[in-house]
Order: sequence, then structure tokens, then C-alpha cells
Amino acid sequence: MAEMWINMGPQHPMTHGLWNLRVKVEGETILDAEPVIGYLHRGWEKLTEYRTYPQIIPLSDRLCYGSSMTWSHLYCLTIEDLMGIEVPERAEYIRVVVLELQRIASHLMWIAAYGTDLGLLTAFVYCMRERELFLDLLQSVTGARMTYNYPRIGGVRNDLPPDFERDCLRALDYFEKKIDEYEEIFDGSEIFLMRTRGIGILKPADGMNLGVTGATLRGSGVKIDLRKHDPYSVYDELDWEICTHPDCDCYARYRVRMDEMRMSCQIVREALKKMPAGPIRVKAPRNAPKKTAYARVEDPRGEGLMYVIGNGTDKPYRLKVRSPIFVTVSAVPIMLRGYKVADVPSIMGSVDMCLGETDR
Amino acid sequence: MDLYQFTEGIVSWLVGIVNWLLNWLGFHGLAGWLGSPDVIKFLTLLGESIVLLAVGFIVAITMIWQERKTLGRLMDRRGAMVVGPAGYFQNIADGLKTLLKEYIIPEKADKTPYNWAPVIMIGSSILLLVAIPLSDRFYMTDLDIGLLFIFAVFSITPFAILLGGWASNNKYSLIGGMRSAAQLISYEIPLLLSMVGVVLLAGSLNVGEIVMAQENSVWFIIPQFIGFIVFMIAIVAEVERIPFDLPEAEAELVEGWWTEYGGMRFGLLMLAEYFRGYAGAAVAVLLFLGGWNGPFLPPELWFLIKVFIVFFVFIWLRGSLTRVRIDQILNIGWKRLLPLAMVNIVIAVAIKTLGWI
Amino acid sequence: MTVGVVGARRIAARATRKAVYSLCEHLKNGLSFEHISCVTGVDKVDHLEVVYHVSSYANGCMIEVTVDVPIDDAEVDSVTAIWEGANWHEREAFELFGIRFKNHPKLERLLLPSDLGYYPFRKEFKLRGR
Amino acid sequence: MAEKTKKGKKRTPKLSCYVFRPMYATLKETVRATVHRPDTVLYPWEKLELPDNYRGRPGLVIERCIGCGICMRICPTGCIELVEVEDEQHGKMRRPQMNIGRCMMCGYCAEYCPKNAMIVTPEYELAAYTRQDLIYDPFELQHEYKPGYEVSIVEVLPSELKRGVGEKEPGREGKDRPELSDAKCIGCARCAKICPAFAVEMIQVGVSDKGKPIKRPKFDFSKCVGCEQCVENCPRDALTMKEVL
Repeated sequence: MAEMWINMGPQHPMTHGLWNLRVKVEGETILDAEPVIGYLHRGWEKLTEYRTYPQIIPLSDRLCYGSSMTWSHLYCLTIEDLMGIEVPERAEYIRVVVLELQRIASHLMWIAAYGTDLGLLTAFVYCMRERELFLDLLQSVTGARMTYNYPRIGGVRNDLPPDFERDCLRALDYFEKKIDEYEEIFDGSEIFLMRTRGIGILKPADGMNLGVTGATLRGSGVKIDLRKHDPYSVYDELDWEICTHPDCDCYARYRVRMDEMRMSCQIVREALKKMPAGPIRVKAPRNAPKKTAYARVEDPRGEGLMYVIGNGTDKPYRLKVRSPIFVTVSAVPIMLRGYKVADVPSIMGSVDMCLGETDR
Repeated sequence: MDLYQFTEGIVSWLVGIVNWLLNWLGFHGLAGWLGSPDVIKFLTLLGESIVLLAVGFIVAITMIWQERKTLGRLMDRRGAMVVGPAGYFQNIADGLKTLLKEYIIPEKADKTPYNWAPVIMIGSSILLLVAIPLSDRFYMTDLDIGLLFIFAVFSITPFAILLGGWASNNKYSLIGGMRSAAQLISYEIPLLLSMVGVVLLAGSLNVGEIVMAQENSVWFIIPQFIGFIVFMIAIVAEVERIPFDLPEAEAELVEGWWTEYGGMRFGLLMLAEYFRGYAGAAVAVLLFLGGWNGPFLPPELWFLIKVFIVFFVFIWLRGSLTRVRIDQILNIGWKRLLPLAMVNIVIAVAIKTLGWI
Repeated sequence: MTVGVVGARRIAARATRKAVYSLCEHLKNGLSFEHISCVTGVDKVDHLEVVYHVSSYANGCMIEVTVDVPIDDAEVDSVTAIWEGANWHEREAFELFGIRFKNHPKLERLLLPSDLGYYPFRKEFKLRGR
Repeated sequence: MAEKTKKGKKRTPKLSCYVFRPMYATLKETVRATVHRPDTVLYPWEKLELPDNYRGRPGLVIERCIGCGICMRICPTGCIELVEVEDEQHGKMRRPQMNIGRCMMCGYCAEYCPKNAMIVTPEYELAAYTRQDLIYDPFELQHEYKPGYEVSIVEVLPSELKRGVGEKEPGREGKDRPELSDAKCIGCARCAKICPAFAVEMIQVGVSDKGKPIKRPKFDFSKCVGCEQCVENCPRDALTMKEVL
């Protein structure tokens, strides 16, 4: 067959959102690829320039529906840096708990979508079922299922509900058994291994040069996790490890996310145990000083960074979001070249696309 | 009394009534023509095929329903449950919906092959039903080369798929069609070879005689276990179900070669898919699982029960496995299944030579 | 060029337009800041700014390099040759602020339609409704 | 298990038992789902149990509302508007009207409401036939109150945190307050008229040259809710908000 360009997207089952992957194929082999994004561009950064600081928190939830907590937390972290607010310790611990629950939920959604990409709808339903556990937990804390609007500049919205610790531990115990079941379905299946092993190789040097972060980079064997390397919140007081895998392929990324879910369970347990009493929220000033600030966190998808310029009013002068997937998706041509068209879902699925944060 | 005699009885009775009417009205010539053995035979065959089509249709509908419900339970959900008892009529509702859909032909499609591909597809699938007996009395034809006929008809499908994929003028369809051709052709061979063992043991290509041979000895799944495994894998690939549903791999090729088909054409293709699923499961039952043999229940029922059990295995596979890539599928076909099928033939020859069966 | 430490693992620097490429080269090769996090365009009404956030994997430090760019000659050297990851960030800054990056491999609009005639994130472009 | 397989090697498909492990796992689940009931929540007939603090559409307890407009100011989407309404009990009053079609259920109105008049309700089925139906006037917006529906800000001041104060009851002692710059004030009493909480009182502080009384507003901070309406309506910008930190 001659060379041809195939448009995979903007409406395509592989895309998980609205974007377009132009793939140049010869027969079934991919020669080149070119991601086209921007279908979901809302001008988020411009919108924030017209809103007061607290009003932006629910907006930043909408950056990514899969892990909205991390984004609103990142925003609050940035503004706290800008305003010089010290957050009470209990609030930090509560944040760690909800962030890790959110990370589990986000990874579960990723595995669910990955299963569908590879044609296994059962895994989708199983993972979504267990995600419901964590959504229920987060709902009992925050009052919403997806866009939580929970972190506040200077703390969190409300305290944990009375039975939260018991429910949370119970859910974690149940969930850890379920992870074994997923491993049975995925790792136990020779066909899954065939589809993911040796596919979508991203060499560590390439990954670092391209600015790829998060589980995709850790799947290349690079031991980078901002929770350890640039600790925010109370992550440096907790005992946990960075999960990496040396294989550089889709399977390694899958493995890293699986291990990260286990690690998140461990972090939540420890944070619940160590949680101190005390206030949960500090009053934030209305106006920000004239300076710049930024903060970065380890989003489930990679490194999230927000850069804010305050100008003395109650609205930010400029707020910039560094979205992890925005950079990762610019690196996919390297991962795709030389593989088959059928590998596109398994490679693109393994980087965990989220278009809300990519296009902003 | 077999199906032919049964239908003939009904047809003669109906013709008798009509003839009486015609005679009474004075059309004696027409009545005589209607009463002639050739016309009666033609009408009987027509009636027989309607019965078979109805059976096939009901089985296919039930299979869709079974798939919905079983897949639902596999996924810890409920499946269709609103329309009709346990959602049985959901398929009918879906069929009606597809009938009411707009009839779109893509502007740049090659119209004639685009229109004919579903016809060939559904036609060949229905043709499959002709050669599949439900029991020794419920059959349409008793071909001496029944098995060969079934697989010959099975292999019409890649042609239809390739035609449809090409005519849709869509890159996904084209790739889907190409994949389908490669896959089906490479799976035809292990499929036929795995069948050879059974044919050797039974000493016939006649489906009825193969079942008879199993009734007299053991079900061929026992001496031909390797053959059975090869056959099951190959037949799953042949009827294009997950893990081998590459021609319509939905994650990468949207719907593969069906992408441009909508409305009732899509419905017909879907139905053809299940007709083929039925045929595949039926052949597995006939060759390896003793056909319609079984105690107590009538043989037709036994046959259908076995078919549904085999189809459950298909659904189960679909619910627990991911899709295989095209080069891997060819690898499995040529490098694994083909040698295994050869080994199976050797076993069959050995068993036959030693006279164990 | 000024450099200052602003906090734990936080460095801020201000560079001129001409020096930024060699500075970035030194950051990557000399000081092993191998990860570019972000390239931000800022509209300060009378001039534009480009802000680079570069971090080091070895020690978790992050340096913020600010470069002033005049608004009528908005051009700055591209750092894509140093860090491949800056590619899309620079394209984004180009399309939203009109900052041209010299020697960029493919300086085209990324998020918005390619025939858009203005730079929407500049302050002169006001949102309706608010 | 999987870790033991050699990496980097091109995998050839195995016809080993490897496909049977996921099949066994799903079969277990099937049996479980068939014996017990499946996990589905049959939505129109069954509904999820929602916690009390679930953020559905905002509701209004109209007796508590004082019409201060804080909800209007904090709303990120600008879907709240103060409108004049009338009823027999209270006469004319200004109360929030809400465009539910625009609401994003962030719960800010309930959180920032100083009187807990705005509450979050577990009502989430809000479909309507026209957009006009989605605009809820204050009476439509009313919702039955249940403890747990209200959200309040539980915060400490940064100065208190430094001193080491423990948890604080929900309350608004740390709220921002208006401050008067005496020189600009002309004593027009507009702030006293507009104040929804009746926290401003005009007090005579002296007599002018022409013998007229000079009046200045006096704020009762126990009543003040910090709604800024006096600041906004001051004709001479004599009032500013002072942040309490």
C-alpha cells in the first residue's frame, strides 16, 4: 500500500477526548505522526485574569475531570506561595489524603480506558466500579463526585467527616485485593503482554530531553517524582518510595501506575495515622502582592506547574499552567514511529491523555 | 418424520385447500398445476427454508441477547433488561431502530459494491444455515460434502469484507478490509486442517455421518482435543470476535470495514455476524461435541443447548481477553496453529490406523 | 543579568535577549538543568516577557529565567535546540502573545485556527462579558 | 510471573495457559454477579445515597436571607442576581435569583453566606424544557432546610495561627470590616440605608458652621456581615474594606 495520512480523531475511540492524531502510514506501519490539539481550548489562562483568586478554584477543577483535586490543589499552592500563607498542618495532611485518593481514582480511570483501548471492556467496568469507592469517599469529604472545589487558599474547605478514617481504611483494604484481580486480568493475560511489551519505547534520554514527566518517564526507568524531589505539602514527612520500571515500554508505564496505586494506599494509611488535630484553614488576604510565584506538583499524569503574577489587586495578572500531557503529547511521534497502526491505541493509551488540561 | 416430510405434509394440506377453492371457482388447470409434484416440492423447499431462516433468526437474536446478558454478568452489570422479559426484545427494538434510520450512502463511495457487500455478507451467512442440521430429522439438505460446503461458504465473507472496505472509500475501512482478508485467509488453513482429523475419524464429510460416528464411539473432543483447541481459536478468528476482531477493531479502526455503513445495512451486518457466530458454534458442536446426541431431551434442543454453551465460551473469551495485533494474529495462525493442526492429523491417523475408533 | 535565590530550591534570574540562548546552554550543559518545565509569555503592556522555568533532576532546583522582549520587535532565540521539550511551549507563546522564536523548527499556531489574525492573550484583547 | 519474562526480546505468542488466568478471574466475577446482584444502580428506579453535604443545586432559606449580595459577588459564573421580590410577610425585599443553567455547583454561595441562608441541596435532577425554566426566582430557589445542608467557613486568622490557637467554631469574627475615612464623609447616610444587616447607625458627632448636625456612620461589627454594599454605594469613596488578618 502507498503512504497515506490517516486522521485519528478528533472523534475516534482512541483519543479519549477531542484531539487529532495524524498518522502517516505505509501499509500498517507508522512512518510519522503529528498530534493536532486545540479543539478544547477555552482560554483558561485568560479567563482567570478576570476572576478573583477564590473564584478560580472551581475553574481549576475543570482543567482535568480525571484528577481535578490535583489541579485545584496546585492552584492553591501557587497562590499560597504568592501570598506567603502558611497552611495549618492538619490541612496539609487532609490534602495529602485526598490527593492520593484522587491519584488512585485517576489511575483507575486510566487503566479502565487502557483496557477499552485494547479491546477489554471488562477491565473498564471493573476499574470504574472500584473508582466509585474512591469517588464515594471523596464525595463524603467534599460533597461532589468529580469537580470537588475542595482545597482553599490557606487550607481546605471543611474537615473530614467523622467516619472517614474507618471508611477509608476499609475501602483501601478492599481495593488492594482488587488490584491483585486487575493484575490477574492484565499481567496474567499473554495477549495483554503481547500488546504492551516492547511497544512504544521511549528512551530515558529522549524522555528527559522532550520534557516528558510523570509515570511515562518513570516507566522509562528515570527515578523522578516531584513529591520526593521537590517536596510540597507533607510528602517529605511520609515514608514511601518512587515506583519505576526499567522497560521503557507501554507495559512499564502500566506497571508504574499499578505500583503507584499501591504506594498511594500506603501513603493514605500513613497520613491518616499521622494526622494531627488543629485548624484546617487560614484566612487568605484578598489582594496579592506585586510579585511572581510558582509551584509544581506531581499530578497523576506528570509534572504540573502554575506560574502566577500578582499585581496588587484581587485578580491575577497572568496565570500560566504547565500541563504534563501538553508536553507528553508533543513527544508521542517518537514513541509511535516504526510501530503498527494497531499499536496506536496501546501507546497513546499508555500516556494517559487528558485534553482538558492539555488545551486549557 | 423429518423436516421435509413435515413441511410437505403442511404444504400438501394447504395446497389441497387452495385447490378445492380453485376447483370450486372453476380454475381447473391452475389447480392441476398447483397439485403437480414439482410445484409441491418447490413449495416445500420454500417452506423449509423459511422455517430454517426463522430458526436461524431466532437463534441469532437469542445469541445477541445471551451475549448482552452474559457479558453483563461478566462485567458485573445487568445487560439489557428493560424491553421485554429480561430484556429479550431489546434486539427487536434495536432492529426496528436501525430500520428507521436514515439511509446514507457516502458521497464518494463506489455505490454498487458498497450496496452489494452487505448483501453478499448476509446472503452467505444465511446460506450457511442450509448445511447445518439441527438433528437427524431437522435439516434442509443432506449434502455428502456438507462440511466442505460450510467452509466454502464461510470463505466468501472475506470477499464481501474486502469489497465493502474498498467501496466505502474510507481509510479505516480499507485497512479493515485488508486485515480481514489477511486474517481470514490465514485462519482458513488451520481451521480446515483441524477439521481433517475429525473427517478422518468419521470417514465422511457428511455432517450427519460425523455425528453418527460420534454417537457410535465417543465425542471427538476426546481423541481430538488438540484439534478442538485449534478449531476453537480458528473459528473465533473466523467469525471475527474479540480477541481476533481486528477487521472491526474499534479502538484503532473505529469500526473497521463497517465504519461507513449505517442504518439497516449496519443492522444486517450485525445480524450476519451472529449468523456466522451461530454457524461457527454449530460446527464446533457437530464436529467435536457430539452434535445432537444427548439423553432425555429432544435432539434439536440438545443441539441448541450445546451451541449456546459454545457461544458462551466465545462470550467469555471476549469478556476476558484483549485484542491481538494483526502481525501477532498471523504469527499465531501460521507458527502455532498450523503445526498443532498437523500434529492433530497425525494423532487422528494413528488412532484410525490402530483402530481405536 | 541578575541571579538570586528566592527560596528553598528556587532561583530567579533575569537575562537579556541576547544572552538567553547561551545562558540556557550553560544551564543545560554546565549545570545539568536538564528538564525544561515551562516557557511562558507575559504581556506587560509596554513590553513582553518570556519566562523559562528550568529544573534539575539531580537536586530538584528550579530556576526561573525572565527575559524582557520589546513589543514591537518580539523576537527571542528559541531554546528548542537545547531542550526539545520547549517546542510546544514556544509555539504556544507565539500564538498567544506573538513572540517569535528564532530558529524554531516549526513556529505555527498550535491551539487556535491558523488564520487567526490577533494574539488573544495580550492585554489589549479584552474578554466580553466581564 | 510477568516480571520473569525476558525483556527486550520480541515476544512470540504462547499457547500456554496464560489466557486462562484472566478467564478464571472473570468467571469468578460472573459467578459472584450471578449469585449476588450485579453492581449496577438502576438509575431511574434506584438512586445513589448522597451524603448531606452533597452539592447539588443551591437552595435558599428565605427567612434567613438578608439580601447582602455576597453570593452574587462570589459566584464564579455570575449566575446569581439580586432581584426585588414581594411577599405578604416581608414586603419588598432583594433576594437572590439564580440561573441554574449556568450554575456549576461549586457551593461558594452557600459557603460564603454569612447567615447560612444559602444551602447546598442534594437535588441534582435539574433538567427543564426551556432555558427560561432554569432561572429560579427566590421562591423557586427555596429548599427545605436540614442540618448538614449548610456550609460555613471554618478558618483561623494567620495571626491566630502564629499564636497557636486551636480549632475555631464556625463564625465570622475574622471577617473584613468597612472603615471610614472621616475627612471624605459627607454624612449622607446612604450606607445606613443600604446596609442589609442594619449594622450602620448614623450618629451625631458635632454641629457644623451652619448649625446643622454632622452625622457619621457607626458600625456595629457584631452585626456586620462584611458585604461591602456600603463601600460600593458610598458617593465619596469614604469607606474602604479593611482586611483582618
